Amino acid sequence: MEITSIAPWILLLPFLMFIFLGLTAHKFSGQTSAKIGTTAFGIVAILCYYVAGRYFFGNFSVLDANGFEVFNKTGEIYNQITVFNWTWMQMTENLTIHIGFYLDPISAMMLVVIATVSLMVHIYSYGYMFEHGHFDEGMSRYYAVLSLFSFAMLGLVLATNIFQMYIFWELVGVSSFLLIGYYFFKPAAVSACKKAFIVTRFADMFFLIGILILSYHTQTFDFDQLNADNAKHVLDSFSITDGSRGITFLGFPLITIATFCIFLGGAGKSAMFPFHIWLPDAMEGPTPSSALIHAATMVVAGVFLVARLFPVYSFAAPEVLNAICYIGAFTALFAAIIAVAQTDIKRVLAFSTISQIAYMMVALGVARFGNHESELGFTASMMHLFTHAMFKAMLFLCCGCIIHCVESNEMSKMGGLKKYMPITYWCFLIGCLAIAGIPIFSGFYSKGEILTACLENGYTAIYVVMTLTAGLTAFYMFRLFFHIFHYEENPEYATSHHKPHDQGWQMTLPLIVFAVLTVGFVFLPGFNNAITATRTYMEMPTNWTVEGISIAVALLGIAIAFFLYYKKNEKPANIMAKCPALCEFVYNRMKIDEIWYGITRSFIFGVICKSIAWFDHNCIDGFMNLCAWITQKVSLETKDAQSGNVQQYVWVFIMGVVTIAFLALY
Amino acid sequence: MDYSQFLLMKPEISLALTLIVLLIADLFMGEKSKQYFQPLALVLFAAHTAINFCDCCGGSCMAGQSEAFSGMYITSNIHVFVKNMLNVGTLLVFLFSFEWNKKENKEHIAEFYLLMMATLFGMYLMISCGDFLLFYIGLETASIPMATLVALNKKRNESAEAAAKYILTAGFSSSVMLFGISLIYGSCGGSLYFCDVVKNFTAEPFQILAMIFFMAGVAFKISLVPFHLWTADTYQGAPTSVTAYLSVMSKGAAAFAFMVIMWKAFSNIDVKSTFVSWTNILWWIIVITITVGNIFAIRQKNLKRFLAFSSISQAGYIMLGLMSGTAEGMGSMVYYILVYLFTNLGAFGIISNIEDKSGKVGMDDYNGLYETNPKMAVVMMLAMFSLAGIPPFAGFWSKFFIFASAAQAGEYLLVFLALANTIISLYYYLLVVKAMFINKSDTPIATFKSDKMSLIGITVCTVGFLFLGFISQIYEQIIAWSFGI
Amino acid sequence: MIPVQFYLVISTLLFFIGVFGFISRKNLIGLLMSIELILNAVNINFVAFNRYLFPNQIEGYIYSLFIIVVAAAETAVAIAIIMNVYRRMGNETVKSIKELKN
Amino acid sequence: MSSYEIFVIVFIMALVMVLGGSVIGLLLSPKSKNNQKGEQYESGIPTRGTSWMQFKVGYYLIAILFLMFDVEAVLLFPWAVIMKGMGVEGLYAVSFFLVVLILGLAYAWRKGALEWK
Repeated sequence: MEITSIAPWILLLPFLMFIFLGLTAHKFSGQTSAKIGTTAFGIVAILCYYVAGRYFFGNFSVLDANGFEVFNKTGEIYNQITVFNWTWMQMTENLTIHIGFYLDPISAMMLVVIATVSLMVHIYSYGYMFEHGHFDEGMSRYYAVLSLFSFAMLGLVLATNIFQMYIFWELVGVSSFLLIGYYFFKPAAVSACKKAFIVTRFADMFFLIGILILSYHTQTFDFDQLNADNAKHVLDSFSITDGSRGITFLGFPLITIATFCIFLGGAGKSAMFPFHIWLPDAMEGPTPSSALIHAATMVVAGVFLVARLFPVYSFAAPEVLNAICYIGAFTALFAAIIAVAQTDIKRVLAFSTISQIAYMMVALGVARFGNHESELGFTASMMHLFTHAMFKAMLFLCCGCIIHCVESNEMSKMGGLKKYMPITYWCFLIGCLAIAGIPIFSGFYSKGEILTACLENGYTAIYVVMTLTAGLTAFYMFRLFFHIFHYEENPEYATSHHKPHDQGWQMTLPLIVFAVLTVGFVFLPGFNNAITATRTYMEMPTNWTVEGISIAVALLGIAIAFFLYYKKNEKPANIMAKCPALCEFVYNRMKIDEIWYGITRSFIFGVICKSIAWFDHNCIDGFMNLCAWITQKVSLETKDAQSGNVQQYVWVFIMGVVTIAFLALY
Repeated sequence: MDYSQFLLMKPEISLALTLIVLLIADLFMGEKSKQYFQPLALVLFAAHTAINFCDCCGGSCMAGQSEAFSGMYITSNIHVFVKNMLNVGTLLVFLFSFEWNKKENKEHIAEFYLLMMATLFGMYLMISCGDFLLFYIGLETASIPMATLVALNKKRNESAEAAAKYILTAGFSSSVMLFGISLIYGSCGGSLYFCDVVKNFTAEPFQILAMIFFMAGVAFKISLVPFHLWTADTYQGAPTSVTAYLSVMSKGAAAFAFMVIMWKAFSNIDVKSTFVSWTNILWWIIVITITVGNIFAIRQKNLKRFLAFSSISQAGYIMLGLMSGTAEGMGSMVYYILVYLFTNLGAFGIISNIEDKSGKVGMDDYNGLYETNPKMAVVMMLAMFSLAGIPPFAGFWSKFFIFASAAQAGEYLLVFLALANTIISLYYYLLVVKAMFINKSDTPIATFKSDKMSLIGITVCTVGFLFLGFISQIYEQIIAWSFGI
Repeated sequence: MIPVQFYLVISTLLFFIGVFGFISRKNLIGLLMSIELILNAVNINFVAFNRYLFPNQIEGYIYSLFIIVVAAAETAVAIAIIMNVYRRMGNETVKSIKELKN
Repeated sequence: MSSYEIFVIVFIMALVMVLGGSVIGLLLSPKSKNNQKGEQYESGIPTRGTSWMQFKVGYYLIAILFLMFDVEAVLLFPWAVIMKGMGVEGLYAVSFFLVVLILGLAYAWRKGALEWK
């Protein structure tokens, strides 16, 4: 099969499915729609795998715009291929908007990620939504929106130009909005979907501004042209030379403003501080869609965006990359600390997602073009994107199973679930080990590379922060794990007439698939063969000190969690009372406990977490609410202006004329 | 006299003929044949639309602009295109009102059509004017029949009140405008042809005063703040199809004419301060208009009123096209009006359809609409998305182009403020979507089957605002036509 | 000869009397009459400008004729509408048309 | 155009008079919500019935129509002045105008506006 004849279907099929399912929502039962949707997406997934496989391992060529044959690989270097590129809109003579299909290592990788996660979620949702029983009717709608989302996400990663990306970017936002608000009878879901939409739209405004500035000066939207020859075109358009930063605006180099604005758009989707506020609330949506959108695919769009424009960032605006890595590091730590204090299991995962995405951002932020060491961050980031998508999707789907049984999101309602749900237990364990960075599991490799990249490029402070975060990650994930599966069994389970149990095959199969991917990651062909900044083989340096420290920190975190949460105990409370005596008596052990207790529990929980949560809740949320409130208030206060009195209308009219005349003349 | 110049007036002449034929038909139709009046009017008007449309597209393209009656009447491709746009819009309104005319407006069907066409004729003159006098006459020809249309529903108090407010404020504003014109006459060399005025316009205080009086009168028509107060009341009280007509056609025509006049009569190339003076004024008016329109729209409960305020803020966006004064500015403005026409008429088509069937126009009445009339709800949602400017609907593209044109003129701050305002507007457009999809209602609007005419109209609108953005040729063609005007 | 400014003064006064009348009258017919005052101010302007500044043209006169005609049409429609208001609301003061608001 | 200064002065004066008048009125006038305030003759004899109904509606209708056609005849005036100069073309133009006018009259007639009911 020819790639050119397959490629359009990857985009068309989900879109046609969306239209078909949307139009026939009332004709079919929910199950039928689900089956149709899943089958169709299965085909799409096969196509995606085929295309990605051919790209990475096969050999094929397409004709480019000038009629030359372009191969997917010349020697060891993977080429960027524009499979097709339809002219959509001629803006000016030079500036054209295309809609097309762009293949390069990262988009091929994203094809695999999206196909896998989305297919699994399609299958999983069948079990999840169906057994939920009362929702049969909305299922067609649900599957229609899933198709829309898949379409939009595929379009986003395959975009040949930044404008196409922006359009799909918004479409992704719309489908996310629709999925978060799926349970529309829950007020929390409704406000969450609005919040998500408005916050991301706010960020997207910057994205659009960035696009406009960039394209105004470069006269192109195409990634090919922007990135070509070490972003030479961008450098020329902004007249950046070695000595000068080019055109400035308000004292800042314009390129910095443009690229930073574009990054802000990415920060909105990827929930970087301070745009992260929508993601925890977005957990109101159905759990499978959270797994797909808010863990694996949509939220990494920001990372993907930066990676896509990486040459531009690296050559034209390295200072923005610096900013990205500091923002990322702060977000990672910040989210990890908050995650420690959460009791809602999906929220813990949400904050952990924010934190992990921040890892990817940091890795991109520390990377530069140059040599293997400096380019390491790029590969590490993409690797982490891949591994994280798999294990985080799995964790979310596990959560879905658990919530399904327990019918609550609260940790306190859980405990001792191990014997009831063995498959979920093992999958969740694998996920936690992966995210904690324990060897053999996928997260270990990607996280290790990120930390190495930080250290090797001289970002020592960031390295320390990220290592600390790694420890915290291990701790809160295992806190979650022990709390759910060990700790004290909820007495209700034994007496309840439907005991918690593993779910049907539709729900366990995806878990197992992801678990296999997470464990077997090490057997996958190395990322350093293709997915690198230079798109060719790269030596992956392994710094055993870094790896060792990260393992040690992770184990420490797990140990603390084990100690405190494996079984129900009074330790956390008792230590408080016995503290002075105990400290002196068994110094070594108690000292750890004391530090842990004193700092972690009372200080971190009590002071930092609370204050950060307060800041988050009152200042950032508050600011958004204030804006809404002011608008509402102004709206109400001014209603007297529209009094219905025709004479007053004329009065305003004539006053308007007089005021304008006065202002214009003086 | 050169009679060939009448040939330039093809759209006007064919409209006038349609109008007169219908008038005579109405005079001599008996009681029994009355029922055929409406189809006849529709067919005749459709023929008029089709003829002009073919004429516009079928190659009889003029190079540059042509004048008739020694500059009193100006026409060019873009003028003809705008007239065609208005034709299509009017035809859509006719389609929407078909059922309403049959049921509620039995006695005044003929008046409805005749007055609509008379207003349209006025708008034609307004668009093609090359002289303030013709502009004034066009404006009044458009607005006086409009007032009677607003009052058409004689049995409703609201209708009477809306009409009274409209005619009084319109009369006032047009007389203020005339006062301005009279001062222009005195200070700009005793001629009201745009080409003469602009030669003598040097932005002296006295002239600026005159210009402001004039701008106020036109701004009233486009309902820019602070001359907008009549809008909501009139829109609410008028019959829905008339509201649709007012909000789109009246506004679009006035905006286009406004643009032509500002750049033709008040922008002396030799004296830079002339256009600086009015672009500054317009700058503030745009910002205030968009903001005030948005703020007032938020708390509206009546959908017609809601759309009135939304149309005020949209008018602000339309005015952005004036800022640059280039062909792109004009093209993007015409394109904006075109997209706005389809989108807003789509929304109004649904509202009038629902009002016909259930008599409800409150936003709360729309709760749970998705459950009962999913197709209507979906189209309404798409229209709202398009109005809010969410890609990839046409509304996004029109906003994008008009922002780009304003940015080209260096109005970055203005574009930023307008962009920020789109976020507020998103909020209230989503309110409607929320009402239809998310809110539950104990007494939702019953499932109904809409009549064929409205369905055709709504389909055309939907296709329009869904796909206009994708067909780039239209925008390019508009731009091409706008050059040299 | 009376200088043109005097006419301007009269017309300006007339204009603002019209505005004042529009704002302060209670009766809708009064509002209509105020509009007519403003239009008369405009007509005075046109005629005076024409007579004094551009005596060899007649455009100003023609304009004022058109204005008179259009104003009459407008008044006719306005009176019809006001009569409708009266029939529906029972009186014809500005208070009777205050129902549509906010 | 310094000769317009006086105009500007008067303009401002007039403005002050109007704005000042309404502002002073707003400030000074006692606010009373009494219903009698709204009456035509405030402290006079209460009006009985309405003065409007003394005339038939038909009167207004005919008056309005008369006004319209009367005033439109004004447009014939400029033509009448230069009738000879315009020649036959002017005649055509005016005939067309008159035809439209007559069509309007016919319309009014046909719709029964001229009948005294």
